[in-house]
Amino acid sequence: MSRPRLVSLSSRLVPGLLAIALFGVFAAVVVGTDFAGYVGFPDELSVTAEIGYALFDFTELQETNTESFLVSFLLIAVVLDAALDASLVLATREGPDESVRPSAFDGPSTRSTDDTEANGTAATDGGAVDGATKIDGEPASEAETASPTAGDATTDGGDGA
Amino acid sequence: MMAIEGYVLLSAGLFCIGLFGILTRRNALMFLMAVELMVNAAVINLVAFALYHGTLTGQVFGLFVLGLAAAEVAIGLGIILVLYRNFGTIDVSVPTTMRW
Amino acid sequence: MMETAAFALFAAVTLTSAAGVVLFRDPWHSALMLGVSLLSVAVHYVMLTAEFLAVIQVLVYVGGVLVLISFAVMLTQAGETPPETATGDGEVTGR
Amino acid sequence: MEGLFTFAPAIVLFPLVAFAITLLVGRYLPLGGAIPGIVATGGSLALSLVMAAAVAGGETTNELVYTWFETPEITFHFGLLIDPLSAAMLVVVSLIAFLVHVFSLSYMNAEGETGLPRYYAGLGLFTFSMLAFVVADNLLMSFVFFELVGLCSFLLIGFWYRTKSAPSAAKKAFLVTRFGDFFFLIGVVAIAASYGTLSFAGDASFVTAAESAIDSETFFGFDADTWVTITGLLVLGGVIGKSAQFPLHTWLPDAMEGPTPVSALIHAATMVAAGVYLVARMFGYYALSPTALAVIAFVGGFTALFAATMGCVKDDVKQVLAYSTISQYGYMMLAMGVGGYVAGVFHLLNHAVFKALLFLGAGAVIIAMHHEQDMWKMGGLKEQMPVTYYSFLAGSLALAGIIPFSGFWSKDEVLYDALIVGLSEPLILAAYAMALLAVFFTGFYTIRMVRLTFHGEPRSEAAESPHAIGLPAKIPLAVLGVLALVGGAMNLKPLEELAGLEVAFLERWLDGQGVGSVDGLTYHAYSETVHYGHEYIGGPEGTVILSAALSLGLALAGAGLAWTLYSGPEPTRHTERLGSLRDLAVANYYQDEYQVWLARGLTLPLARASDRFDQTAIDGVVDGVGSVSRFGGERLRRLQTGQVTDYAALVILGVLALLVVLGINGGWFL
Repeated sequence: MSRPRLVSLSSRLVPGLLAIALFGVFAAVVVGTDFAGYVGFPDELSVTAEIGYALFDFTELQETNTESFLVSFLLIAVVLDAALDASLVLATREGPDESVRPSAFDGPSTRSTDDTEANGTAATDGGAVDGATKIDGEPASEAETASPTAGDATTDGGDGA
Repeated sequence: MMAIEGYVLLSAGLFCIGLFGILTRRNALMFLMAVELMVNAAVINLVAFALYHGTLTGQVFGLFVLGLAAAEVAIGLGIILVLYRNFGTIDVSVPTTMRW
Repeated sequence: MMETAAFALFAAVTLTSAAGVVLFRDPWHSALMLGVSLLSVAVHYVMLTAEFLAVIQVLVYVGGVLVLISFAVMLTQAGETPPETATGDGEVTGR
Repeated sequence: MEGLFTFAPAIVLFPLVAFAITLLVGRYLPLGGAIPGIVATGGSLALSLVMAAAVAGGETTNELVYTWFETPEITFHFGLLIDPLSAAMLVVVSLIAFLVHVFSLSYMNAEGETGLPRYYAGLGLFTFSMLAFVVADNLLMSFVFFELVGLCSFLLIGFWYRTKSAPSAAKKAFLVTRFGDFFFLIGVVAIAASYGTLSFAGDASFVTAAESAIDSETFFGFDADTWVTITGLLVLGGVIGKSAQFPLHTWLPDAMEGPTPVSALIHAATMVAAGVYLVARMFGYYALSPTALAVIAFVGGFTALFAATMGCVKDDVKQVLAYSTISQYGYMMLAMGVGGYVAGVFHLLNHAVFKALLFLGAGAVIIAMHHEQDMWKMGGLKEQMPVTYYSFLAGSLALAGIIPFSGFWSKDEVLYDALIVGLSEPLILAAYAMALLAVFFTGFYTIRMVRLTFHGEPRSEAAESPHAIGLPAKIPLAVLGVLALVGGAMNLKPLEELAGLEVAFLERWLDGQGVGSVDGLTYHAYSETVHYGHEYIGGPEGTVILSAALSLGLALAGAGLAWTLYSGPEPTRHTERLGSLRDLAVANYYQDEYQVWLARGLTLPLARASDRFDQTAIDGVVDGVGSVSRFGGERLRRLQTGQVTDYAALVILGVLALLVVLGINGGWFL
């Protein structure tokens, strides 16, 4: 492990100053505001216990109304479920031939080159599937006419990859 | 009971630190984390004022926000993975296709 | 008085670790710092008599969100840092 | 509409149908599509005669046919107005059109011209436009068909569009008449705006409205009678353009580039006649304004003389006829201007006949001469083409105003009317003097033309062995020749004045005596409105004799001079002795030059200057706004970098600014 190093801020310090300025404004406002009229909860109030009572419908034990917590539980459950599904959808490969490696690998990336293994795997994988569909879907005509001397179609697929 | 100003200032500070992260970093993961900081700042406010006003509404909303933040992180993770797959990096300055 | 001292202490922890989140170069360090920050925020919740929320904070955030972020860091960190700075840092091998 | 007038629209529609047929399927028809036109104009002629008979039987019509659109203030419509004037004009127009169609068989078909369907379609449309113009019952409809007539003349003058001169002449005719029509259009709008009606006749006519408005109302800051003068003169602009009056006459000689039958149609019955006919049609309006009448008279008198002098030196037979046309329409304008409504219409009708005859005769000569138009290369055609010669001679004598040919009677009446008014009005007297002098020149150039063309020895090979002309050419010539001889019998006014015989038929016709008439459109009604007084030398009879003797004497003098000067087998070019005067006349008094100068030297720089103003000032402002926006957009779009952090920074900047402003306003920073 290495000693933690701080990020260099020289190039992006100016936008950061905005955040600091915002804090300044916030602080000025908070300091200038008079927070009077504190109410607070009743003493000895345990919100967790109240929620438990609400969950089991022990109405007579409740000191405050904590029913609204239950609604939020339900909604949170739905939202989390949807989010998980969505992240699964996003992360799923869209087809068997979609490469795992970044498709825009030729872009201005700072990526290191230690990704060749994944690249090779993906290509071989896709190629094999390609070949398979070719053999199954179009039995003879195209493969034969296209490359009569090429032997079999898997070579074709391999070439393509 | 601690004065409410302290919590509000803490919340503001946390929020601005998160904002600072968003404004200065280019790594999408850092975005995600900075957003978490800002969300927490908001929840601190909610909870502090819930106590201050003596109602549980703030806490209920805090609960909501926590759930939403968790959902957001799940989605953010998916997005970051797709970003990484398509661009080979999670540097947010690289994907510029939605520009003039 | 104790209350104020505790608030000041945990506020310092929260803010410092939050600053660490945004200032550390390595996202992995940032993620760890985020964990510290979230936990100290949970302490604040307790102080605000929102124990339930504090528990949820620990469960959902530190237990769920942080794990997710760790996954993301591990999955994507291979190419994040330029090779010359990444040497021996362990981010690459983390993959 | 009732009775016979139910068929009146057919007069107009026949040629339109012929036009459509010829245009669409003309190329498959025999004779190049001439037959539909001949049948249609024949039908129009027959129906016109029926209409004339109906008018003679005491009926007239002034009916709405189709409402174009209406507003609460004014209604625009198409309608039929058939009164003695339009009935007479219908007969003449359809007769000439019919004869021209027939003659074209010789002039165009027999000469193997191409594009005949186009030619006959043009003739059909031309006839249609003119007939519709004649029966128009309101000024707007008149304007519409006035323009259509102009369009047709453009199409037909430019018939030989492959030559260089014909398209140019067509454009010139179109543009010059359009210049006049521009004023006409303004006049129409002005009349419509001030009186709320454009009808010629009836209680709701603008003439009636103007009559009642005079002395009581003002329009646009003018007295009613000043306004009548202004609008009348605006409409007169169109008349001057179409009827080739000075200074817009320059298009007409160039229009000789068209086929000769077209020239006959244009000069006799349609285009040029339209102008004078319009004055006659709305004569009640002009009668309200002495100033407008004086302008008409003076322009007419001047044009009569001006054109006649130019006609004396031309060598091209069609050019001579062209200038004679301008001159003769000058007489008609003079007649209208002095209140001689009957005389003007009389001359219009007579002139239609004998000018058509002359042009068709010239056309026959041109065929015979293998399309040679220079009179100095003709000669001796008298023996070889007797029918043409005698009919042409009849037309020439009518043109020259020799008794007893038709032209004498009408021209004499014009001059008589001008004289009796001129005796108390010096301006009119000047116009009369010019017109009178023009009689001499008319006689001179007419007889010169006849002598050079038909008499003497042949002066070219073509003249020695002329091309035979066909029957379709001879029949119209014969018909028109007879009409030119007897046409004067329509209105033997001097005989009525002197001998007390009831022989002024046309006057009674136009006055609605014994025939149908429309209220307010009679000679009597006009005479009551016209402000001129009449004076006589030696009583009415003496004046009649004096006027007739003067004009006949001058005509005979001119004719006799030409007859002697150009006698013998090889006449000499006497006009060259005039030296610079001749050059001036040959050059048409440099009218073209100064108009071209006006266009090139004055209008063009003006247009350039305004164009430059438009390009720089107006467009500069507009383009400037555009450039600023473009430049600003070019710069502003750099804000959209695609970098999420930049957007976030902008949002924060905005929020910060907002917070500071709100905080300062709300006093948060205490």
